[in-house]
Amino acid sequence: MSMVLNEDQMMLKDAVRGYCLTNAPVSVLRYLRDQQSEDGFSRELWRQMVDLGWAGMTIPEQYDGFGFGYGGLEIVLEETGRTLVPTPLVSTVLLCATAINLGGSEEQKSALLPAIVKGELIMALALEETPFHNPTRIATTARPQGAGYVLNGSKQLVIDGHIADKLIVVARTAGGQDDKEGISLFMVDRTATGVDVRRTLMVDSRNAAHVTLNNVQVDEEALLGDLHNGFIVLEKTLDIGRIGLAAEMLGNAQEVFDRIIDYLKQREQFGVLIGSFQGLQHRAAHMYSELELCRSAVRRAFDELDGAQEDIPILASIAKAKLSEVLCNISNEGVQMHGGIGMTDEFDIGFYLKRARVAQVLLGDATFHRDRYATLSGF
Amino acid sequence: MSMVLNEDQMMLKDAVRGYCLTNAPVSVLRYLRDQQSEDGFSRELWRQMVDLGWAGMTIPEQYDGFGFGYGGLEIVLEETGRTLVPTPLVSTVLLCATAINLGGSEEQKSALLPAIVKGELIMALALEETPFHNPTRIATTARPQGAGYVLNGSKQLVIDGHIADKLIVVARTAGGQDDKEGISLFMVDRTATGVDVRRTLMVDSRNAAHVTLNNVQVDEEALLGDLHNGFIVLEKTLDIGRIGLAAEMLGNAQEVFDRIIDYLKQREQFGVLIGSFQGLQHRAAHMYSELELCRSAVRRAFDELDGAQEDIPILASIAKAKLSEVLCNISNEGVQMHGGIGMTDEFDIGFYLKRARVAQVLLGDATFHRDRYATLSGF
Amino acid sequence: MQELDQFRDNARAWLEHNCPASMRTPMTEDEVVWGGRNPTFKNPDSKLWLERMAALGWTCPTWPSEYGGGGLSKEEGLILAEEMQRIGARSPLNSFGISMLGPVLLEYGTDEQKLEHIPPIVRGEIRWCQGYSEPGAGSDLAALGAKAVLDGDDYIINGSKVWTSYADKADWIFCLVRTDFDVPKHSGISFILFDMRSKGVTTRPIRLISGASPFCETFFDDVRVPARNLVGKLNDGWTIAKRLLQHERTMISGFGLTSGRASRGALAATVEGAAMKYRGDTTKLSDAVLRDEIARYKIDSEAFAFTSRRSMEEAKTGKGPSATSSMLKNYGCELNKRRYELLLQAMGNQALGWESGDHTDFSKDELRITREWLRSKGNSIEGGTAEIQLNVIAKRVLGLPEMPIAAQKKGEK
Amino acid sequence: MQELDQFRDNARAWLEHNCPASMRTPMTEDEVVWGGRNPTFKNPDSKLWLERMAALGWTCPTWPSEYGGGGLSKEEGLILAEEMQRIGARSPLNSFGISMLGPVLLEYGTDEQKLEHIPPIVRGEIRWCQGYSEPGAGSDLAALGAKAVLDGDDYIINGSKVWTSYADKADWIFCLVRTDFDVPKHSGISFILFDMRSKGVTTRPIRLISGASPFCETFFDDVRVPARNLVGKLNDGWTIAKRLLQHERTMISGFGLTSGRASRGALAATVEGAAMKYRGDTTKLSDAVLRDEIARYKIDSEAFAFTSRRSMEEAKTGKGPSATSSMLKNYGCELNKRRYELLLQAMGNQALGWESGDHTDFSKDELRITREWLRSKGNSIEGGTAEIQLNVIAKRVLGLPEMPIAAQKKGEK
Repeated sequence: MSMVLNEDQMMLKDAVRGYCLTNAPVSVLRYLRDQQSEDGFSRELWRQMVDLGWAGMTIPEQYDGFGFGYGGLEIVLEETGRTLVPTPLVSTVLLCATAINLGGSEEQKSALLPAIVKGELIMALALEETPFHNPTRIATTARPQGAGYVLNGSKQLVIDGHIADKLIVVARTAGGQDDKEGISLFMVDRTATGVDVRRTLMVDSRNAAHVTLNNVQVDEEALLGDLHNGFIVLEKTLDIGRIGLAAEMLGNAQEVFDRIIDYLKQREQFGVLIGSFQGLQHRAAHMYSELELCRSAVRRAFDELDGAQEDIPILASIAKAKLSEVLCNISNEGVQMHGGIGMTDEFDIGFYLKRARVAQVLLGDATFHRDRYATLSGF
Repeated sequence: MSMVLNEDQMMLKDAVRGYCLTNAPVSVLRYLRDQQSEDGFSRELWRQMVDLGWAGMTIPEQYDGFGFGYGGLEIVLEETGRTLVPTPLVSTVLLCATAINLGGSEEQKSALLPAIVKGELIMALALEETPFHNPTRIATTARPQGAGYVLNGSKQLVIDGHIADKLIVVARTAGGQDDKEGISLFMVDRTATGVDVRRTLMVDSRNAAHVTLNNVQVDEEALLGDLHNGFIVLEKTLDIGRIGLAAEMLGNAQEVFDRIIDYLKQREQFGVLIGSFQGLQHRAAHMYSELELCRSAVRRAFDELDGAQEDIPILASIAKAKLSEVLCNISNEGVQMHGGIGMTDEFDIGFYLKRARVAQVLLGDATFHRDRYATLSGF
Repeated sequence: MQELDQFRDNARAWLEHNCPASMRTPMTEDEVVWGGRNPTFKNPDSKLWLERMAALGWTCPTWPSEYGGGGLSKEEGLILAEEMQRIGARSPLNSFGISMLGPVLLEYGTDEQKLEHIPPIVRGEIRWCQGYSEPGAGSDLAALGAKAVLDGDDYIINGSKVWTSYADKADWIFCLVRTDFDVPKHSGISFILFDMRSKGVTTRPIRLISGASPFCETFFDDVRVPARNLVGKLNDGWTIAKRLLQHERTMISGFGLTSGRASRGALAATVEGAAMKYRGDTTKLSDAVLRDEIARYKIDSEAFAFTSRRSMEEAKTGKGPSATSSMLKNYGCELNKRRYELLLQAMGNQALGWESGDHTDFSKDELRITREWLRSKGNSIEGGTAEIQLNVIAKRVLGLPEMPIAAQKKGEK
Repeated sequence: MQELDQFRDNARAWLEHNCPASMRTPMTEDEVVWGGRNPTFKNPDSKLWLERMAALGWTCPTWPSEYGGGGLSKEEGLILAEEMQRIGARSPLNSFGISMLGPVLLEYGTDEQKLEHIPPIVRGEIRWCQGYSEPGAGSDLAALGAKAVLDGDDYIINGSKVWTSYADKADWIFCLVRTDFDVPKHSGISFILFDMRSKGVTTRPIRLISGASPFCETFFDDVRVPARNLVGKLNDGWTIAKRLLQHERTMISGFGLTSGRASRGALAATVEGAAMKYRGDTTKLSDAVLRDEIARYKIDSEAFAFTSRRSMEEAKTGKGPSATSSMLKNYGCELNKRRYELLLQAMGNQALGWESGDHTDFSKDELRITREWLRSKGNSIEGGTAEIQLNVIAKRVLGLPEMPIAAQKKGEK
């Protein structure tokens, strides 16, 4: 077990950070938002990131990936989280590539993973059906028809759904509404007949879409993993997704915190730097402490992902619960401690406040994960 | 509706406060504890309080009381709460006299209320059977026998049980474990055959006892209120008890807060008064704000008790939930802000910390009352 | 006592007769009447209602009748408010002239100033804005830099203000300016009034994280203002400024008061209603943890409402807004922020939209709540930050000592 | 690497052979071995175990062997700790000499001082106590008033200390005294050692809100101490004091670490276990609100444990306890306090007893938890208050500016 980054990882961190500061600062998100970009992300920047190897970070070398491990993706997510640059990293690399890698057949892996590494394929996971994260509440159906299936249903909060070439759709092939059994995963082309994808404009300008499936026909190769048993792959994928999101949120929180500390050191009021007021100092010290715990929770989970892979569900819930709570608090403090200027759209800090709330509900909010932690711990 | 005390009440407040400061300061509780007093309260002080009219505050004039209303008892409870002086006010006046007044027959009232006013009768309510407040979870039974009943069961946290002349026992005469229906109230002499009362030494030195009822025979006059329908009287009594306890807790909290503020104004560290540190100032300001809300919640409830008596259950839950939460926080701050000296037994502040926890569980803790508030509010 | 009963009967009868039916319904934000030189009345009844009330001076019921006010006693004013509330009558006029400038002008203005400015305020003919905050000053309000230099019978004003609500729509401004640079910061400030049409005044709206806002930046470039428009003594403007801030806080603390109650859209009527609706619950909120948090919030809201009431009753015996206004302001704002955080939890993903285009992914109500949630974050900044209010409570209410800060001019902290 | 593996094998074999079976069980408080001139061993195996470990210097594994220490490298020390943990071996010796005095004596002491004091510490022959806090000084440790005045070859010490743990049982004391009154408070302090049997030393135990305690007040009345017992430079004791405080914080932060895990009594093994037991729950805690709070606590405890681990790994590359020790100390203490508050909620009335007499109203475990709950309130006061730790984090870790306080000698805040 290692709670600190190794030398390779430190070098990667410096490189990713340097890239983000120079090429992908917060102004990228602002520009995309203000221009009402249809894609909601920059294909040009994504191309550069792909060239830097980010899309292949976790993909095994046999599929043209770089096998840097999840520890590499951790660094990329944290640093892109600092600047909020929109990328398909979460949708495509963190979630879908993971699902394919975990559940895909040799053919599926060979066909899809190299394309992801090369940045030629963007994918999205179509999971949620209610306003609250609930991976077993699946009403979308996949009925067998001939050698394939027919899909019907509707999905919300599909991250990057509108720019994805392919969707992984979580559908029910058996069982009742909340059963784990009877869930299956299907890969569906976004342009297939009956698929309607509509971008939803989110408060944080993160890319998301609403997906409707109306008698969508897929062939049997579309099935990812075992029929009825998709939940096993799905849950593993979601846990890795939660850990990855936590890394991104750590980047969000760290950036807000750093900006707060900078501001406390330069803003004068009543003839002194406001950072010398004990009330603000103590709040800063509390935030620092919580952030340290967050960093450890994220590091610990990633280290385990690249190691023995024990206790991943519980480590995922620890990380996501902790980050959800702390990022919301720190992003609130970000506005409050900057005062009036923090409330203006011109200033960046509001972007983090908005991102915090969307990030916290994605793949389960703090309450969801505390409940899950308790269940996993047997109480 | 009046949220401020009237002139009579203000005069009473000054008088009660003066009496407590002079005759019943915190040292009384300390003395009783250190001497391991068997009674756990001072009969001599109680005699003086009775002479001052405290025991008859809420009892109608027709039963020799003074009809000062609950607003009078509010003041007495708050001020005795400030000095923690042990009295049978809660057990006898707040709870049992109220129950008799609400549910008693003319004969019962005439026989008992004047005796309470004169300080000749101490009573206790024997309710709880589990470690958590639950007024419907009654397993103690009262079986009809001849013209009377036979009681069996065991009760815990019976305030003043060991000094009470009579107990009001909550027993089940019908229905299942958690039913509201089928609960009846019986008056039982403490010295009756089969009654075993054992004082329990509580952390806050408040008087409490464990009561065991082993085939205790009572006659039909022992029934208080209607058979099977005792819960109506019980619940009203408990709500008035909760409101009264909240007043006492307000006194506890106000006293701790005043002591904190005094200390912040006199203790020097690093060459300045510690009260000038913004970190402590802000915490004090938060406590002050919460305490103001507490005072309003208590005042509002008492004003309603002496008025239209609408919404008493919800006002009781507001007051008890709020005070339970705030008193715990303020009593923690009491120790923390006094530093090392606050941890010593020689210093008084620890008594309030201890009282806070017992007071908060009595008749339902904060969680219980938030749950009840939600239920009463229909969500 | 009898006279008050008589007054109540008369007021009730008058209102019954004169308050149009459409003025007895809840008001949406775009129906609020702000008056001014170019007033907008979305509903013609609003105009009628304003005129009728203004004719009696009942837009400002307790102001002296010699300046057009209602001339009512405090008790009568309360009765009028109760009677209006009884029939759900709308406030006929929303105005910083009424809530902020008027009270201090009545206290500190010359008779000429009162005669010039108070009647138009009462009648809603002049719309005022407040020139207090400056970009560099923030909470340290007294560190302001906009300056006024005497030139004959006029002051020449230069500088800029920020957070000027509705500066782009206001007719006049009441403004803090520095008139002496050689004294401690609080001692060189004056309070001055001028027409926003004056040459050299420009405004620029501010966009907030929640979207468009009534706030502006306001710039003064050699603005010429008659010296007689100075209110109070030269360099003594800070006294007036502080007084006015108390009135502002009293107004803002109303936030928390409404926060426990029903508000505009049906959706946000109650947090618990929203939480149940989005979960499909009918009798009991199924998320026990959220239920507990909502109950905590509602209990605090109720206790806060009781406290506001108590504070009012206590003030009746006293003399206007007291230092507890800081407590009410702060707590009320925090309650409002909590309310929106809970609404977000209540609504899940549906509270995270920004725009809906032609689609129905997010309803109007949902989008409104998201924006209001963002906007609520400013509650504990505007009108004196939470930190400032806590400082005021600590020092003025609790009497805690001032930190002896070295080598600087000490100010309100 | 191979050498370390070799060391591990040897250590494992030695422990297997030398650690008595009874020393591999959890230790109750009265079984802790403190050593000293009049040591108590509740279990004779404890004595054997101490002697065996001390013979190798493994009571202080990484201290130099020339002073009786184990002479192990950091890595070897870690391996030894792991191997001991593996078999659940008890710590053979609990001692302020090891956790506090030793490290600074090794850093600042003369060779004579090390030779005189370190070996008895390693062997547990001399029990030390800490003379730091004073009644008037509190958090402002450097404001101490106990004074030492040179008289020939001796210092004459007068004054008093408070919160001296086990002063009534200690053989020697390491003590801060003022040796210069005419300089800023931090500059006139010295660090000195003396025998508690010296004439003029008296102690008085302190009773806490939780009952009897190891703390004492300690009084010095013309105590004569040889000048050679001064450690470090005259008037430079503050440097040593601060260093020692860091070691103390590192030790205290262990609180939070164990707080998530099993502890002594079966009852308190876990908070959630207690909560379920008292509610008669078997598979799931029925109180959903408490369940959420316990989960929050446990998640924080786990993240805290990860952080301690990370801090250790980071320290390996660094140089001993860093400023993050303040963070760990503070968070660990707060976690422990939270744990006991949750235990109280878990147990309801049963956590509110004080004594049980002959009866069984409250079990021994229950009464112990009540007392421990009270005792836990001191965690955020002793070893530097929470406020001090937060100040340290703000200034040393985050680099926030010092408030320029007027007209006083500035100190650590």
